[in-house]
Amino acid sequence: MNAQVQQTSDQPDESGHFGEYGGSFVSETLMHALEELREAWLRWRNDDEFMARLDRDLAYYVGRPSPIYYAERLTQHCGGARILLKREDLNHTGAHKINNTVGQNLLAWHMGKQRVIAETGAGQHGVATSTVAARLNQQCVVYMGETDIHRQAINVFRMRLMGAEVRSVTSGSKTLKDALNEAMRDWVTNVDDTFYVIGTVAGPHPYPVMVRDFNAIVGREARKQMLEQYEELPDALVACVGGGSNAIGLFHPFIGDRDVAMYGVEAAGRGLNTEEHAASLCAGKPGVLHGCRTYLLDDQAGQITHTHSVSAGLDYPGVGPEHSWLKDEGRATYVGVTDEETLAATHALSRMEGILPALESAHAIAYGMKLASEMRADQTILINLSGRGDKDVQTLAAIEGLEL
Amino acid sequence: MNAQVQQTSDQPDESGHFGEYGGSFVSETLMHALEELREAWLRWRNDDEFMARLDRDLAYYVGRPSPIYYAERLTQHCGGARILLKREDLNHTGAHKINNTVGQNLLAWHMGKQRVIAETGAGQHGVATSTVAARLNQQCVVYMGETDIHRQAINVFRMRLMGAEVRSVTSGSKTLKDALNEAMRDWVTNVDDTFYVIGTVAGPHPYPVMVRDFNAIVGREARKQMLEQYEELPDALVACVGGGSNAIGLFHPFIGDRDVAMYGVEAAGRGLNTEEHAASLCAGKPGVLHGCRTYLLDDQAGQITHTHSVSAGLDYPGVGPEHSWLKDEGRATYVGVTDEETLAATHALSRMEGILPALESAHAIAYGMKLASEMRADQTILINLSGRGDKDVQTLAAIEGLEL
Amino acid sequence: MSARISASFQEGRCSLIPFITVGDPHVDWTVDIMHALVDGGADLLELGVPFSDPMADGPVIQQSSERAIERGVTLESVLNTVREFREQDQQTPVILMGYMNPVERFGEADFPAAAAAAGVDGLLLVDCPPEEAQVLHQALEQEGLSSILLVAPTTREARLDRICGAASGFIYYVSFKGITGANRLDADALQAPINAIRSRSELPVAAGFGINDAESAQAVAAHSDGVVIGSALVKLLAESEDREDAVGRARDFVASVRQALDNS
Amino acid sequence: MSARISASFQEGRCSLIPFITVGDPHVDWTVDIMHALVDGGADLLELGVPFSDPMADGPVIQQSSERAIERGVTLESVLNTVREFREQDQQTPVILMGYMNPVERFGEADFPAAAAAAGVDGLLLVDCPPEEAQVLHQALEQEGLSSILLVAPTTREARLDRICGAASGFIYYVSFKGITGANRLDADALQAPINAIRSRSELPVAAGFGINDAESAQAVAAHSDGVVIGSALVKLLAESEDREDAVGRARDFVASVRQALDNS
Ligand SMILES: Cc1ncc(COP(=O)(O)O)c(C=O)c1O
Ligand SMILES: Cc1ncc(COP(=O)(O)O)c(C=O)c1O
Repeated sequence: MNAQVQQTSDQPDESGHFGEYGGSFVSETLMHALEELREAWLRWRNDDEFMARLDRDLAYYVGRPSPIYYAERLTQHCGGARILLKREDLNHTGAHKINNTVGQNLLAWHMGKQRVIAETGAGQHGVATSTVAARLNQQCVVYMGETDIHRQAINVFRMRLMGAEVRSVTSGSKTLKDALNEAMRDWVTNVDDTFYVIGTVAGPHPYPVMVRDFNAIVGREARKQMLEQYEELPDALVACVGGGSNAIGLFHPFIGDRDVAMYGVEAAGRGLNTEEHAASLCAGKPGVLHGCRTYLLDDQAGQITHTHSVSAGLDYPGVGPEHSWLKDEGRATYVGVTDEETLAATHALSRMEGILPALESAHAIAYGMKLASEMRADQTILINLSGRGDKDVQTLAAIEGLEL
Repeated sequence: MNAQVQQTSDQPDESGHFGEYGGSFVSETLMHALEELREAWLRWRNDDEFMARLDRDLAYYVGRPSPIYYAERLTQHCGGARILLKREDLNHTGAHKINNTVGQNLLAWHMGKQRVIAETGAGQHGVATSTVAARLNQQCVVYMGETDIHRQAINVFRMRLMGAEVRSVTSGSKTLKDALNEAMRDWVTNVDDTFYVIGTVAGPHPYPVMVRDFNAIVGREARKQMLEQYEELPDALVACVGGGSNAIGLFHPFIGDRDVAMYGVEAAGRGLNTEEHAASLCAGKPGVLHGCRTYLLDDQAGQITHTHSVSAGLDYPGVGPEHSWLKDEGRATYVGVTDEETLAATHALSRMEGILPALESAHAIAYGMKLASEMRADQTILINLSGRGDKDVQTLAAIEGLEL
Repeated sequence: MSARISASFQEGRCSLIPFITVGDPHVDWTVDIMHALVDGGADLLELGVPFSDPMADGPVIQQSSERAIERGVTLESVLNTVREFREQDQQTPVILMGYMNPVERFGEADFPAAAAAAGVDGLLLVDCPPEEAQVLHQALEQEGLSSILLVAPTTREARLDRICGAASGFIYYVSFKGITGANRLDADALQAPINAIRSRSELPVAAGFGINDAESAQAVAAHSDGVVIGSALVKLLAESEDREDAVGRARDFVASVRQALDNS
Repeated sequence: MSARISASFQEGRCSLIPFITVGDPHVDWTVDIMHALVDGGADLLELGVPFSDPMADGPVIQQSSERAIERGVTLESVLNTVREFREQDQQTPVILMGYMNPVERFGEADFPAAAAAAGVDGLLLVDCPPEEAQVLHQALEQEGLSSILLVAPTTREARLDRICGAASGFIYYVSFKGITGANRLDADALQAPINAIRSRSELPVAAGFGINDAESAQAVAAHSDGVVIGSALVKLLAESEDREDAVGRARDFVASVRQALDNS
């Protein structure tokens, strides 16, 4: 494994624009902090010792490399292309999210910031941040919507076990986007000693680039593993898209491989034709949210709309700007998968492979199964299994009317 | 990684005796099945294709090798020997248990048995068995005490998601040992087409040997990693002991390394001087339970006593016979750690390293911390972090008076 | 080997071997029930030594064991029960059936002499195959006690030879793959395996597991030298209202089976 | 750049710039409140365009925005409000303060003309630094609208040059690191940064954030050309009982601050 960054596209420009997307849409108070962060990231990503330390943490703490697993029964069931899974579910804390926090928290540490803050929806990014913060002895405050705090009590408890302070956000929809707003407010207020650890490839420049770089370990590993284990690249990549970090992490190192198709799977919730989904790329318009220009879901007046997905980690009205660019460029294709299809895929993977996927990842599984069945047996699909589903067991049980 | 078995001791004898321990204490009906199993295991463990398949499953499905992690802050905190953790918590399904079920279920498959059964206490072995059974398309029945079914509702749900049938056991203490009895009854009844997947190194021959061999991947990897990463063997190994599979898995490949001290940590519950513990080696006597002669906890009349531990996975009145032998030989030392010490260690590891250990493993951490503080800074302790603590979050919360 | 046991098997008569758990339904009733069983026509008594983890038993005997343990029954009190029984009956053989650990805890070295002194004639340890019991068997032998061994439908030839070589008293054939009390009996399936035993051993062969009434006993008796009835009797006794009722049930049940056997 | 804005800053007099959210506490009251603010002595009005995700605002303005959105306030209705206000008042400059996305959705191309037509004089987009707004600024310029830009305590020299180069109307100095409504004001700390702005720009400098009464306004006025009062006023209005009460509160509050400023 090797955390070194290798460029496979000329995006973004110096100020973080992917075509017309991205940029830095924040209040003036934060502009300097962003500049400082850009400089720090430019410096440390080229620092051998920093990158070696990152590599070590990824190997011995996170447990990388994560394997590529051939889902044989699922493949047979679908009757088409061979289905491979990139096993990010095996990472410490159970998802790709930690690739990013290991990096950002370490950067914070090198920048001398003793305090880290984060926003979280389902709690995965909050757990990933507080986990690494515990290890680096950083003070950690996690903002979380009041509604999510109740829905995700277990993750709240886990964060507290790691010594983090979880702050309840009661504004707006009391969910992820409001937690993000609140984290920004904290950052504005404590900008001197505080590092804001954003959990996906959204936010102002340099976050979309930096978080992509940290997650690109997934795609770099996968590319190497494909060549070593299968002596070819996959014909298609599939990943779910909330903010888009696991997807871009997988996609990015393959962008130059024009024969590798890329599919980002958004949460279609109760259907793209309803108002209850979270599919910014499939059903949204370009706008500005949380520091960048990107596809988002809003009403005619430009107010951000409430989203819905059975999976908390996809329940976000925006998306990383690089995806907006990849969509417009036609390099990646974005599709929606409903709650119902997601649940079916969750059960299918559990029963056929003994792997309980995160509900987020189950979106990718659902689309991957569809796609595989339309492809030839000599073709290969690599699906990013971005996380494990242990965190969703209560949600699944509730859907079946059980209380655990 | 390499699942090949390498012998490092001449135990057991042909009929499974480790000194005076072990053997096959089962009803006549099962004697043939055990013989069949011994023969199958002898055959397949020497079959290159079988072992290659096992290696592949361990690598791509389980996610092996698991790394060795230097717990730097914990080391500093203890102020003595360097503390390293073998990260079995990163395995698929979150514990060492799957090393064994990947092996046994595969063996069942090669023996043509379509149906597997298992007993489970906390649910970890049940989850590990049903997980692999799903993948191999095996019918799977898991026996679980009625009390445990209520305490571990989440794991019950996980098993059902994998397609397993969980059967409630209402006899005796309605916990693990009774589930084991009930599984034996099922096996006696369905011995022709059923493979009994035992979850630890207990039971009649060949289980203690076979389960050890499957788990010895932990110690073989660790030995190699120590030499590669640290260019020396550790001075001491520490592992918790319920039935003893994770401990023997770590210890076994080091048995010939006489300079490596070995510590097995039992559940001292509310104290070894109370009746509420589960420390068969520290406080029990040799006897016969569940198919083998070994140290166990019983009353003066030979009735097996109810045990107690905050950790469900250690809450068992017997122990694998090889540990009984290692104890009498003086090759390994067995100690007890109380519930209270365990909880303190759980919090310590969470706060200092961002790793929430399984309560079972936290016993090993607690003793490892004590031991480290009494050793020199140029010495090294390797602790087996046998599993992650996600499964215990509800228990921990309940102890703090919270309901999640 | 116990003389009482060999005497109890008579040419041309199927031995009737009832099983009860010592101390169930009541500690004080067991000796009376034993006499009643003999009165009813039992040839040999099998006493269950309760164990906390009876792996080979079905729910009826499990629960019976649990009740007995709750009432304080131990291997020692089982021996006392036999001793008390022997005050009036020096003829009917009594064997103990149970699991290894209580014997281990009593002391494998001390047990044979104590059992012999109490008047026990044989020992059947469900979870102890002959391979694990060589020392114990010798000690039992020295005290004149029989080692009753099981043969199962799954027992293969090589083991059968070994078991037949090590057994004494009689050989207990487990009539199906399963646990006590299960309903899987196929009497005709007994012929071949029991013949296989007979071709290797002079010892009488009794069959057990799944025999629960006169009819099934009769069917089994066609192939075996003895029939063991356990769960059915234990269940009947568990439902009794008082000592008198229990004693009556024991006697009547055994008598009805005895009659069926004699008429066949 | 808006003539009304430059006219409103007068030598030797600190401009008083109250901020209210359009539509809060009631859609129908806003125009009356605007007139009342002018009556009380406001020199320039800052109208908050409600946005669902006001990252830079504290709870008072957040909640005010949420209420306004619930009542259906949009950027379009904000323009209507200004248009209505202009029916009686063609003199007092009005600027809009808000976030980027509603402008984006209105149409970055259409907005400047529509705003100008409605009588708006300037635009302050909290989440849009000059680097991201070059096109928009030009379009505003063309329509005679000012681009009000923020300078913060964290703004470093290079950016300060850039902001001073791009701003028009006046420059808004954010008086501390934090969000609107926070209580972190240290008026003396304003002197140095405001001087730094003045050394780079001819534009008047107004300070905002944390000014919540006559006293704090007075302290800030010692260093700046204008003071912006937001949360304190919004909160006061939110507590009003009816239109008349709201109008009275607006007028009286502004008058009291005006008086303090004039007396200093
Ligand atoms: C397992 C998993 N996958 C995917 C996501 C979505 O995030 P992203 O789109 O940034 O990968 C989340 C967010 O919580 C997650 O937990
Ligand atoms: C994580 C973990 N460690 C240890 C154990 C104890 O088992 P053993 O002693 O066989 O390793 C268990 C049992 O459930 C477990 O889940």
